[in-house]
Amino acid sequence: MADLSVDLGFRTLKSPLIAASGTFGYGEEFLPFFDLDILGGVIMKGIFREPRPGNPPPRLHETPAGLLNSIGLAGPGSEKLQESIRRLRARTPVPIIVNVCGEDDDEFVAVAETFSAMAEVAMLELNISCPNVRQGGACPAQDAGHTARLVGRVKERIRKPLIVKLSPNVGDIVGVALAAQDAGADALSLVNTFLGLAVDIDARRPVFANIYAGLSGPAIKPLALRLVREVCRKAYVPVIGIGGISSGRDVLEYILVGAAAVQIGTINFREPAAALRITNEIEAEMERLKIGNLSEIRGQLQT
Amino acid sequence: MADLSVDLGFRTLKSPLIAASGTFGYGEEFLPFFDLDILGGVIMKGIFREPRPGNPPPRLHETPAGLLNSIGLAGPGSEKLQESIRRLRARTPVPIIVNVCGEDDDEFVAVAETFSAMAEVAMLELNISCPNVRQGGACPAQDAGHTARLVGRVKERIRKPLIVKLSPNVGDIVGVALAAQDAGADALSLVNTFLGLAVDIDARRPVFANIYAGLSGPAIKPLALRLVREVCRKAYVPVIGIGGISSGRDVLEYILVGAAAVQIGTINFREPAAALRITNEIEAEMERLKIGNLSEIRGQLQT
Amino acid sequence: MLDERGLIEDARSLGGNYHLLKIAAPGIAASAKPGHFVMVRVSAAYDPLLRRPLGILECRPPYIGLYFQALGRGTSMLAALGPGDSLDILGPLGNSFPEFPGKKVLLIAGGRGIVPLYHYAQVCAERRPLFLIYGGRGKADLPLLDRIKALRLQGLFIFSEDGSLGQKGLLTSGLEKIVREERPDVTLSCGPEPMLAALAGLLKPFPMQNLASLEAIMGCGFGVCQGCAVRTVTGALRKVCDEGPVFPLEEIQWPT
Amino acid sequence: MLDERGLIEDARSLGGNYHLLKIAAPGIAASAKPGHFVMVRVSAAYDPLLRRPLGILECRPPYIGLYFQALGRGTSMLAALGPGDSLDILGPLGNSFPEFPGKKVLLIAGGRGIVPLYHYAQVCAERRPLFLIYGGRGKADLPLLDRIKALRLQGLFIFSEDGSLGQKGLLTSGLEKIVREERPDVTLSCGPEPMLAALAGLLKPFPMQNLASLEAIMGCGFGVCQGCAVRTVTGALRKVCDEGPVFPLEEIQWPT
Ligand SMILES: Cc1cc2nc3c(=O)[nH]c(=O)nc-3n(C[C@H](O)[C@H](O)[C@H](O)COP(=O)(O)OP(=O)(O)OC[C@H]3O[C@@H](n4cnc5c(N)ncnc54)[C@H](O)[C@@H]3O)c2cc1C
Ligand SMILES: Cc1cc2nc3c(=O)[nH]c(=O)nc-3n(C[C@H](O)[C@H](O)[C@H](O)COP(=O)(O)OP(=O)(O)OC[C@H]3O[C@@H](n4cnc5c(N)ncnc54)[C@H](O)[C@@H]3O)c2cc1C
Ligand SMILES: Cc1cc2nc3c(=O)[nH]c(=O)nc-3n(C[C@H](O)[C@H](O)[C@H](O)COP(=O)(O)O)c2cc1C
Ligand SMILES: Cc1cc2nc3c(=O)[nH]c(=O)nc-3n(C[C@H](O)[C@H](O)[C@H](O)COP(=O)(O)O)c2cc1C
Ligand code: FES
Ligand code: FES
Repeated sequence: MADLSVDLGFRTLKSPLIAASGTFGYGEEFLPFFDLDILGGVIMKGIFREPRPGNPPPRLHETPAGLLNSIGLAGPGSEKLQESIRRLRARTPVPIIVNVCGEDDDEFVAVAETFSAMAEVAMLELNISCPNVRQGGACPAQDAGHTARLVGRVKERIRKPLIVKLSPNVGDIVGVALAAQDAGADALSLVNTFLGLAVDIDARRPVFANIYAGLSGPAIKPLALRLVREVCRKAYVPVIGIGGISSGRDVLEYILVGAAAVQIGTINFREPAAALRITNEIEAEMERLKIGNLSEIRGQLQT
Repeated sequence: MADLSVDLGFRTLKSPLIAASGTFGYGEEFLPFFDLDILGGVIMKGIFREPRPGNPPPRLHETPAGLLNSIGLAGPGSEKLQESIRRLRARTPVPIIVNVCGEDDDEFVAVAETFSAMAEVAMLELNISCPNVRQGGACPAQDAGHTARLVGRVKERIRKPLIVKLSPNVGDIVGVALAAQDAGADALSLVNTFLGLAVDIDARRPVFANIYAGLSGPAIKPLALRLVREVCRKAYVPVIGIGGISSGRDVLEYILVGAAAVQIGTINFREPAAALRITNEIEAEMERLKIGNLSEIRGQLQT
Repeated sequence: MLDERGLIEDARSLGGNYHLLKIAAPGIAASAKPGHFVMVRVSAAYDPLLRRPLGILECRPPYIGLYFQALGRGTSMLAALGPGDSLDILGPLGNSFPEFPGKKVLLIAGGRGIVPLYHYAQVCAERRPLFLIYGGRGKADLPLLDRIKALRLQGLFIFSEDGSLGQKGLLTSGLEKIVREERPDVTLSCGPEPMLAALAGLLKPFPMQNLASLEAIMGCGFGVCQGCAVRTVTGALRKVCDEGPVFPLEEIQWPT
Repeated sequence: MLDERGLIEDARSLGGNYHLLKIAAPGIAASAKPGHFVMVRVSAAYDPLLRRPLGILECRPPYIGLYFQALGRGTSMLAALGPGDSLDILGPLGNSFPEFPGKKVLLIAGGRGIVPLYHYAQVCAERRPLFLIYGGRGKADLPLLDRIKALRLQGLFIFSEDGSLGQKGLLTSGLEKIVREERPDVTLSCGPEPMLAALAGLLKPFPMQNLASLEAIMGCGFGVCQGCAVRTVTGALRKVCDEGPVFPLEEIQWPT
């Protein structure tokens, strides 16, 4: 039997497969479909201090092999999320990761502190890369300086491993990645969604009130894989690859370019038990390719 | 009957639909499928001074709703292309546009001069954005300064309208667009392909010898449309939108965000008569939406 | 709720873009109630990427019946399927209609909005007085009429905009009169948004409980994507897929 | 060359992932010659995006026959089609085999490489002496054997790696002997790349004309994408779709 465990340096995960924030609800919703404990972790939908309604409908628009979303980080606020986390912990031992958001740096720090203090939480993921908060898609991860400052401040106040989630909507993602790493990020995750646009030609308006939205799904995989490789070549902290993963083969592609683990997002909507299928596919591919543990191939892309 | 003509300022085209470089061969190949004269123009496969073999196989890799290519600008060289252009002109009056390439600035200038001198050529498109020439995908369009210098030099030596084709693989495409405009570009076309990666997990190698390749097709449309809107908001020269167009509706989306015309690429491979179908669809949509000429809606996106 | 591989037993085109599918989906059929819906995967490939939400027209274990309009890419692909083809179905989803024992219930269906109400009528017609108002653009939009007539309804009122069947006009044009005459305790409605918006206005003066089944663009159908938000009169957003699709008519902020 | 909507008249599974389609495509059927291929659009949606190249197995206007292995996503979708379904077909494409009137021709087919050679045999068997070497992994990979036996071949040599049919071994293991005995003027071959590479070596000593039909990943099939390049011994690249798929065996730079 293939051994799916992966080592992030600061922690070992049972599997390279982690459920991506915003695509896995608060975990509980997937309990009817499979045992969440097969996963390396479950990341909660991004959370702010206060409850947020999110953006007005429509919030989704399907594109060829892709999905544009403008959810706008709708959520119940920190307090309610703590309850959800306790409920989930009561049902499964899977590592729970909190996706920390903020309208400004102070809020990021405050939310991070709150969840750093929760025993049920394994790590934090700093979501400095959501394109749906501000119109035009601006976010802290588009600026290396801002990223460094914010990561530094958060790290000072927490006692859990910190994953920093990067945006693909930048000129130099490696620069931002290294800024986050040097400021103390324990791991990097990438990518968040790509800025995209859809137009309603009848209304002569953008489909979304916020104009731009974030593109995810199989359509973006070749682009995300390229960015993950670039970051893996330069960063020494572990990198968690994200973007369009829908099969065990996809996971191995990310590992080969250097990712230590991966997240699956949009595929969870299409197929609630996708994580179970993909876990089985990773195992099957590892057996076929005679790989005992993924560390044997991590970053082993021959060029 | 809807009037499909569009005005680029320096020239009026019969239709907003132009066949994109590298996806329409040398035009002749499409004569069996439809009358090319319905098009606003036909852009020849990118050309260097000398014949080039292009990259080794494999050169294509299909992705969900997308295509990665690493053709590497295979081509017969300037002299042979002149013959092809004359042959095509003998068969159809459609405006012929030459996609000018170069390994260095001098070659760009030389090739541009050659085709500027040809009476059969309507305009030139400067391909400073091909990701498949250098390993890693670098190209002049990733640098505003280089773009300005090169466009300035080319403009000095030609007497035809110059379209400058931009790369999406930059942090600030608007900056590059304005640099090209200020240096004398008569129009801008965007986007060229997005840098992407595919991995062969059996061989533990990139699928392509050049490692990265360029992503095109319906998958990229939401991303390209966003970039085209950004450039249209700031540039005063006409913008030609490119990326994933596969229907008349897609064309109207690009016009609404401000494009004066569009190019269709990958869809030509899937459907040799795509241009004919899309032309009919544009007409049908214009009639349905009671649009007499596309200038009525160009840039009229309500936000 | 489960994701199961349904096997198409029968596929029928009813003309005018309307289609019926009879699907063996024993797990879902075992627990589907009127008002529930399913998410159907239309393609093994990634275009279209998302499943499509469809109401459950009827449920006779191990079969469920779907009735849909082939409008866009997803539903057109569904329409091309035939007996022996299989497709992944997630369900039953949503909150379903309460039964309202002993109450006099008026069903108001516009076009394909008939789906959950037909299911309700089939399950509940024997147990309480049921009235149905059913409207569409024309005869071709009401292809289920024969089946509806076979239900034991206490009253059936047909409207067509072009007058090709029943009374001429929008069903909302005849609604007040029917409500005044039949004095229902409850209305259950489903149909295009403008119809539901009009109902919200028309029914306000009457002392009834009014429930409507809504449509929204859905990413997942089981509450995790937050894509299906609908605005309520308080300004709050609710998820149509798991907080609905059935909501009190007056709770929704209808477009004006 | 034209792009036409073909109508499936008959669809047959031959076991082991092999499928036959009989398609009414009158325009293509009117001009298809042995060695020609078609590009088939497998989905109305954009995943898979590209058409798939398939050889023409036989051509009886208005029908063409396709024979393919369902391996990946595209061919699996094709395998799910049945009579009455239609699909867009572009063809006939490529350069086809010359007829070689009066010459003694040896056909060498590995697995699905039988396709263009079967077509050649069907058209040319009456007119000149034809021999066929046909090999596969096992019996299941040679499902066309009955049809092949019905052709008027002068000689038929079957090889299977597992020995389940004909001689045991790769067809290349018996090739030299056959060539020495039959002394053909021409060989036409089609099959997996390692087989063709081996043929190039094995046939070099003999004074024959050797033509092989190649496969390559194709974006368009009609010469415009430059995706299908193959390297020749001079180092030049040639397009398999319109300069081929048939090339002199010794012109190609085979992987070693
Ligand atoms: C709870 C619920 C129950 C439904 N029940 C039925 C039913 O029983 N019969 C029936 O014919 N239709 C029903 N619909 C509507 C049906 O889901 C849409 O017509 C269908 O999704 C359109 O998909 P398409 O691919 O054909 O269209 P496309 O235009 O290609 O769809 C593009 C995208 O828009 C979404 N979309 C488009 N129109 C709608 C819509 N009206 N509602 C929701 N999403 C939409 C699609 O899901 C997809 O994401 C229901 C919708 C909901 C939410
Ligand atoms: C001229 C020509 C004639 C052919 N004739 C036949 C035939 O008659 N019968 C038959 O079974 N097969 C034939 N093939 C091979 C057939 O085209 C591939 O098996 C098929 O494209 C695989 O597609 P897929 O979607 O099933 O596989 P996937 O793995 O999903 O394909 C992914 C991509 O790779 C390409 N691809 C994968 N394998 C091949 C291959 N061997 N050759 C070319 N492209 C490939 C596909 O076109 C697609 O772009 C022929 C190929 C060529 C070039
Ligand atoms: C509907 C939706 C909501 C999302 N919400 C969040 C979020 O709250 N926080 C976050 O960091 N990323 C969010 N994402 C981004 C995903 O976590 C992931 O980075 C992205 O979707 C790319 O992966 P995929 O292609 O596998 O979906 C969201 C994505 C989608 C589609
Ligand atoms: C196979 C292939 C070859 C291409 N060759 C060229 C080229 O020679 N010059 C150029 O400027 N763009 C080239 N392009 C880019 C296209 O012109 C176009 O910008 C891109 O494909 C995006 O449009 P699409 O999504 O409609 O294909 C090529 C694209 C493809 C797919
Ligand atoms: S459709 Fe995903 S939450 Fe409702
Ligand atoms: S397949 Fe496009 S040129 Fe050969």
